[in-house]
Amino acid sequence: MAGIGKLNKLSALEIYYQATQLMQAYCACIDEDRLEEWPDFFAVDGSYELVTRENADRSLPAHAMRCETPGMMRDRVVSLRHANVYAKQYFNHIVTNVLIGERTDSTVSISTNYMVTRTLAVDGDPIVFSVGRTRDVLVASDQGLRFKSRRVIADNDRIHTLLVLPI
Amino acid sequence: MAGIGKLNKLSALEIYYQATQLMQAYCACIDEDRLEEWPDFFAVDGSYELVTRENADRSLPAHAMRCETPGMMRDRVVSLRHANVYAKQYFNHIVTNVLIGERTDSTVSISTNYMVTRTLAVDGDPIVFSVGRTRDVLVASDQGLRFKSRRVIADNDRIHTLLVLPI
Amino acid sequence: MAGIGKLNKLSALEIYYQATQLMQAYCACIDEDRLEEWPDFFAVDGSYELVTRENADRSLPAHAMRCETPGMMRDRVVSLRHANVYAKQYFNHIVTNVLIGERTDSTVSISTNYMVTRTLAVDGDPIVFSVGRTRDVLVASDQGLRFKSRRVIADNDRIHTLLVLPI
Amino acid sequence: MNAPMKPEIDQGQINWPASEEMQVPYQVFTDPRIFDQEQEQIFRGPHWSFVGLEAEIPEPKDFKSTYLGDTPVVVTRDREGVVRAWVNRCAHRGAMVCRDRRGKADAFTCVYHQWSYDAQGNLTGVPFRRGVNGQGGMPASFDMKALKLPPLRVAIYRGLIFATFAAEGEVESIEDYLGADVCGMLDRLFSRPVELLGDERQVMHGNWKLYSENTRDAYHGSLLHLFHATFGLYRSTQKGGCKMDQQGRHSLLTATKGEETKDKSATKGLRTYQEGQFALEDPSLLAGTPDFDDGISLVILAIFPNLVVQQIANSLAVRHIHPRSVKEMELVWTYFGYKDDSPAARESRLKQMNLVGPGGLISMEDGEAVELVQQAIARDGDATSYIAMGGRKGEAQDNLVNEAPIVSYWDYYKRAMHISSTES
Amino acid sequence: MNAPMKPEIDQGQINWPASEEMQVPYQVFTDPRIFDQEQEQIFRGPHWSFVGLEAEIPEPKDFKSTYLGDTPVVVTRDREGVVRAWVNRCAHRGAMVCRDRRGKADAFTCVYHQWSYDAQGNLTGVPFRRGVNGQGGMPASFDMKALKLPPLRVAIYRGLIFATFAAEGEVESIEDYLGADVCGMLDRLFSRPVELLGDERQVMHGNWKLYSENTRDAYHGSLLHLFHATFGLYRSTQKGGCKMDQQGRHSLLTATKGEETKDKSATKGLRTYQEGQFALEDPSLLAGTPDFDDGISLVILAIFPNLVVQQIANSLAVRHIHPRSVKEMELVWTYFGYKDDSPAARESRLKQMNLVGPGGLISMEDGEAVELVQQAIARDGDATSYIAMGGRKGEAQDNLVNEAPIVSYWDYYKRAMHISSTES
Amino acid sequence: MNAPMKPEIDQGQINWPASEEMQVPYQVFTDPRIFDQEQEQIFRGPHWSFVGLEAEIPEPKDFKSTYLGDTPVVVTRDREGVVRAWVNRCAHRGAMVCRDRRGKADAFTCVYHQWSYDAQGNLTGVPFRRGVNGQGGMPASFDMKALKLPPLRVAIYRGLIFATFAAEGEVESIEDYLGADVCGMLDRLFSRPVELLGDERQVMHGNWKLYSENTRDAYHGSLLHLFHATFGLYRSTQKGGCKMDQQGRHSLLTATKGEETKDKSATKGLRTYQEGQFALEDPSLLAGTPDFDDGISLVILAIFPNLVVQQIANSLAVRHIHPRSVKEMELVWTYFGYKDDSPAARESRLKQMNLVGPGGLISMEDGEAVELVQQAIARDGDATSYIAMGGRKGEAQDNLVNEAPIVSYWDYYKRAMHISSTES
Ligand code: FES
Ligand code: FES
Ligand code: FES
Ligand SMILES: [Fe+3]
Ligand SMILES: [Fe+3]
Ligand SMILES: [Fe+3]
Repeated sequence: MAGIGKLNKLSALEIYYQATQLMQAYCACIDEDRLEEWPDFFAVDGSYELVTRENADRSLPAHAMRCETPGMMRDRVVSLRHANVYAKQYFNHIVTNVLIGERTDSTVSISTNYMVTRTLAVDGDPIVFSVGRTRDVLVASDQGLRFKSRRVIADNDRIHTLLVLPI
Repeated sequence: MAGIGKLNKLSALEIYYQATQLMQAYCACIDEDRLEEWPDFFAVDGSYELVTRENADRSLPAHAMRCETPGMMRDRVVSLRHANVYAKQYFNHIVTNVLIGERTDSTVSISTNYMVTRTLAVDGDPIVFSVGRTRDVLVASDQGLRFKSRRVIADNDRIHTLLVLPI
Repeated sequence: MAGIGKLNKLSALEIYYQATQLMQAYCACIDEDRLEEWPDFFAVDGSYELVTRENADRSLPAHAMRCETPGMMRDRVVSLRHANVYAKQYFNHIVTNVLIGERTDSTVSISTNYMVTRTLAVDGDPIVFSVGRTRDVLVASDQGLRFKSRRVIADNDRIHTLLVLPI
Repeated sequence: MNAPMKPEIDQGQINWPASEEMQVPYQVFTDPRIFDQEQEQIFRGPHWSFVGLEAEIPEPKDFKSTYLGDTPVVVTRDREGVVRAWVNRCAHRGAMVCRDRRGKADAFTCVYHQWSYDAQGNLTGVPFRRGVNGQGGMPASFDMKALKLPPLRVAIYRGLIFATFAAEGEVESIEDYLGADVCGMLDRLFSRPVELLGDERQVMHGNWKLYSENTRDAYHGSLLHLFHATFGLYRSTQKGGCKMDQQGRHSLLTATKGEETKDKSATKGLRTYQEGQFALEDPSLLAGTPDFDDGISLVILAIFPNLVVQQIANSLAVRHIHPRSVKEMELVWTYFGYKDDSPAARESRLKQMNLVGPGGLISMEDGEAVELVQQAIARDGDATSYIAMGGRKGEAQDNLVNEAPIVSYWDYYKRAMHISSTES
Repeated sequence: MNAPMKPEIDQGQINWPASEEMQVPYQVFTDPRIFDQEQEQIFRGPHWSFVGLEAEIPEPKDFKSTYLGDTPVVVTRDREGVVRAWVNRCAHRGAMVCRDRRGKADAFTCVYHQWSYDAQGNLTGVPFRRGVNGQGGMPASFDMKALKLPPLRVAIYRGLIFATFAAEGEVESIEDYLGADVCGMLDRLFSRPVELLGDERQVMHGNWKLYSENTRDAYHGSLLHLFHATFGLYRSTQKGGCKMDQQGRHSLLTATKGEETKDKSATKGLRTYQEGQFALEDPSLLAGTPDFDDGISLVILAIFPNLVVQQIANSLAVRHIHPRSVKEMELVWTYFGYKDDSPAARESRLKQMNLVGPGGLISMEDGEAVELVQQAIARDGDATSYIAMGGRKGEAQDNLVNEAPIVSYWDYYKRAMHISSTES
Repeated sequence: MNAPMKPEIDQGQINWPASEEMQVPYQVFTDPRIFDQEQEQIFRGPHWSFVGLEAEIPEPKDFKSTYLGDTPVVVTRDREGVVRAWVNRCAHRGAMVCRDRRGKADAFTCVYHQWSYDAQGNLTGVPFRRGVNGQGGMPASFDMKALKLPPLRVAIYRGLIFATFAAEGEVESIEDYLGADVCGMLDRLFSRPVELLGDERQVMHGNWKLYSENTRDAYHGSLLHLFHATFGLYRSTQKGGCKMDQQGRHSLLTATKGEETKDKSATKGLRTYQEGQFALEDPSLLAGTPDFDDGISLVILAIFPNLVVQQIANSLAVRHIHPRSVKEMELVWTYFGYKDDSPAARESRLKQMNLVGPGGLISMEDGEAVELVQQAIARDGDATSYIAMGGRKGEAQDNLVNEAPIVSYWDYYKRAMHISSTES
């Protein structure tokens, strides 16, 4: 997706399409285990956070994952690749209900619903691992839309076994 | 979404986008527990019905929920808020496969597939609560598209524990 | 959907819309048990294959279902209707993350994520039957877009009980 | 009985206090061995279990598959129109023979080896019984008549179909089993030909007897279910009462629109009895013409072991209890109207489906209540409930603030299960 | 053996009729204690269980993880190329050591504390065994040799790998265990080097022995599976037969394209034997050149306790039974061809994968059949099946309308489990 | 105790070797009857179980619901500010009374029949206790005081709330229960008022005692968790040690930044001790100012039976173990800081949440390790682990390469469960 200039020059429809494609490329990168590309979906000052509704509803800051910079994201990927021990597993992201929110010259807010299944590569049936909503702010860049901030709010406050991959 | 005038003036693409946004705002209102807004997604003469495939396939009229007017919807919301006893829970709507059907000057028929997970706020893992298809008729209004009628047909004929929220 | 001529005449957005509608009509035909129409979503030289990630990752050719021609698809439907014994069941396709890939004059590659639930008509709760990604090549035809090839790659290598319907 | 599958509970293992009040040890809701015994002594014992309505299989060759306790059974109407029932398990190698929930057939063929049976469950065909070319086939000892789908005895009262594993003489006639009061109410509710409106299915993650308690419990009605109170529709200190059969196993709760109590002291401070803060925006929900002129607006008729018949305003239904395990049950609601309903009457029944069932504005709480108990008692099989409202002895009551039918239910349960109280 | 974990079933608890026909009490499919005993007396007893094909671990250092019964085991090929097998449970604190389904390694390091083992399961490394700076570490009594991954004995026949918990002498050689007929068929099927085509995995919600019956059951073939009949492709009154080993535990079913019976009386009225109403639109599905010139087009070879080898037209596979609980099993299909297959031959095998496996047009019904039985018998452990087609005694038959291999299977099962019939 | 619900394990049924090393029979992780006994003899026995932090219910009328063992309990702060605890099961018919995870209330009303209780669990209201118009109501024998929510005794140490089923005198005071070393560490960690940062919940599909071992296991730290090593951040041959209380049931592991061992022989070949191959791109993750000036950078304090208190760099949390079944537990992480944290300090704690918890870069492996054991031992209740690192006897150690706290844990467990070793 080439540079797209001022967002407010684009029709709602065009933004919807580009936001959808961004979201879908983002999910594909995780589901196809191309984690090294994950940080590239964020702006240079982009941030990522995964929290539970239990904490969010109480305005408590505890999180399951928080990367304040793409660097922290890359550090996590290195750790997952070289340090951490976990069963080989696949995420499958079902992301839908992309709802276009506020727009500025350079950003657009969107929300989505998601469901992520986790399937263990050995002896695994797919489990509904996490469900909830995301609140993202997208920004235009020369590569097209990128995440300025992504916040995932899970309905389920429980994590089974461990949390390996981002959502 | 502002008034959109005659639907047949809109491109299929434009209708698809607006129908999708309506559907997604509708789901967000339920999933974010803004139930009081739920009836507002319907036209003044709008109606809602939730049935199972078991009954629908036999052309039997029994339903799990049927609101023939927005007033009945508001009554249900008041009851849920003030009368009924149920465990705190979250729905998460995954709605996709929005398929554009027949169009008239003022209405468009759409169908979708849905999956709703229910997560209990206390000690809850997400369960696949209901899956199936919807058949909706949308109508243009000054606020944009609204449901003239919404019919949810669940594949699963079983409801676990109880049915609190609309789909 | 009428004939759409050269694909490269269409905007990305238009292709996205048409690809989405094709996918959604395809799913509806299976979920509504109109199997006889299933082969018609393929080009005359279209093919279908369902494999597991376990085999695909090893580049092994074993598959769960492979129809090299629409004729083989029709033979399978006849067999399901007249020969095979299985519990009455419903699939529900959640297909999303439609990502537009390479385009040529006459074809477009797309990938999607899917989740299929299976609900037995008797005593059945919905189960997450299969999740994964699809890699499809679509081709323009007089009836609009059709599948030139469809490859479904399931994350889960296990099939519960038996596999009746295509994905 | 097969020892390892269904171990006997010996008396010493159930600790049931012989107290003035009824104190039920929670073990009866959590112990799988007790569940197994209930299948033998209750569902396969000297009782009539509900298996469906004649209206579900109105014509010859109609059938439905269902459960008696947790045993899969099929109810059929044979060519002569006689209702039959049998266990849904092939006599050959045990496959489920009938695989549809309902349909039309006068022969049932097992898919595995195509043994076929008639509507009575008699074996009528065995492929290759005589082999091929004189090879294979059944031995001389093979006797078609000796093999069949295990038959159940059937009894019908007012269009309700009951079945039993018990032999003639082991259980009384259906009329005697139900008793005069129950029969009287069924006569009232089923005096006109019924028409099916459809089914709802609700899974409750709790023991089936918690629901038996719930449907014999006049006490909870106005306290758990706040819909009417919230909308200022009525006070359930209204007239009403409950009756039991002589054995105390069935329960008939009725309420009548009418005079309210003046006994404000009894309701002081109860949320239920505040003025309704809200009014229905669409009152058509409750606008129905009474079906009966006796003023009875509520009937909850619980028939042991697995049936509840309801009349809630204009909403009519039978609820079939399917105990799936010691901690899970499925409740099948079959709604009906009368064939001669006016369009308006039919419309009222459908509107009022919003009041009952798993999503019913009046009744959705019952599933919640059952599960709240199951969750809280998990670890405490030796603790007990305390059931005394309305006094210990389970006698008919002219009020709706008692637990008498529950007390008599448990007294009967102990007899049926051969459980005696432990001296304390 | 650990009493509480695996209670002995005492004779009085299984009621197995000593009838003329074979009548199997359904309890053997539903009682968890019987499942536990099977693990001890069958899967850990004097039997050889299939654990994989040599072709899955062709080179030194290749390994695969799998199950023997429900015990996780690993099969490795050591540096010298010798196949080894051991239980996948660390000698330290019990963690699963090998966490991949397959791979290449000649050392296996447990992730928990990095104890490492060689391909034979010998303990080769223990971090901090001698502590740090003279502190901590293992006591003097520590003996590396005494701790290992519990080894299994391995035997290979024609590239099929079998393993056993039984000591030398407790079980016969693999050749004697299989017997001449089974060995003969394996010689036939594995005469050429095999190439893996991939796996399919199928979960059946039924007891593993229901599948053992199914694969020894010539009787059901033409009655349950209607693909051929529907497309008018053949009648399974074709020539065929079944053989068992001397112990009666294995079963070899074969069918030959050829003459059909003229015995119309035997097939009268059976749907299977109507004229095929349909024709394949794409017959390439079945267009394959026979792999063998002996005319045998169907082989179902069931090897006790956990293997089925199949030749269905050109489709070749081994099916590995993994019993997961008393009411669930996983079946792993491993498809193969021959290394020297022509492109056309390979293509036929892949096309014909549409006929078999969990989605196979011919065979998908078997999973359904297994579950139909499990569902129907749940409450009836003391009821029994009736197995007599082809006569009581389990002798080889020259036809496909008998249950002889099933009868001999159960006779052997009773011996292996030390169950005797109860006099009736 | 209710025999059938919680069968006694008789000695003969547990085979615990009386060996020089600690060999734990895997049965203790897989036998449901042992789980039931643990509920009686450990969680309802003479022990103090953690139920929450005072900071979770800082004000009068605050409450939280949680579990003690697998019994649902509620912890409240009454109007006078006194902390109370009771079993969450209504005295009437057993419904769960408190249905929220936390909130503010000084009266608790059961939804089923609106019986109401005060914050101490005393029964304060029973609707229709005296009936209506003189009908119904409770019998004369009814005694409000006799019925209550079963109360627990509560003890508080440094803001940590403990509760017990044991009566006064059956269990020592909380100070004596914890012992001097544990109290000392709690004094250190809870010297400043705490502020909640939030919770994380992790389900581990393994027995709760596997996690008890894990948190008493200094040995695995540097071998299973490779984050630091990978990024070259430290070697865990750093100084450290472990202490136990006199009974050996609690464990206090600490590590200090500082001198490394020169004992290269001890770490030769261990992946952990290779040079770190990577560097953090964003080192702010670990840039925090120490909270304490004693140089202790790691504290894992495991308090029997259900609490772990952690200090990992600047990350502070209590971990509450909720055993859900013999093979599943839930771990609730409650993170906290100090009320007087500087913004920078608070930011460090939040950043470092990335290191711990179910997705923690340092610690995510623990959940995996617990499950790897549960999976591998399923069939082998009579096999045992081998725990000897650092010698058999469970004495305090000045190093981090020993299993001494695990040995003493099991010694205490056997005493608490009245299990004696079998002579071998
Ligand atoms: S099991 Fe029914 S015919 Fe064989
Ligand atoms: S459990 Fe394997 S090394 Fe400790
Ligand atoms: S169960 Fe609590 S008030 Fe009746
Ligand atoms: Fe009720
Ligand atoms: Fe078969
Ligand atoms: Fe750890």
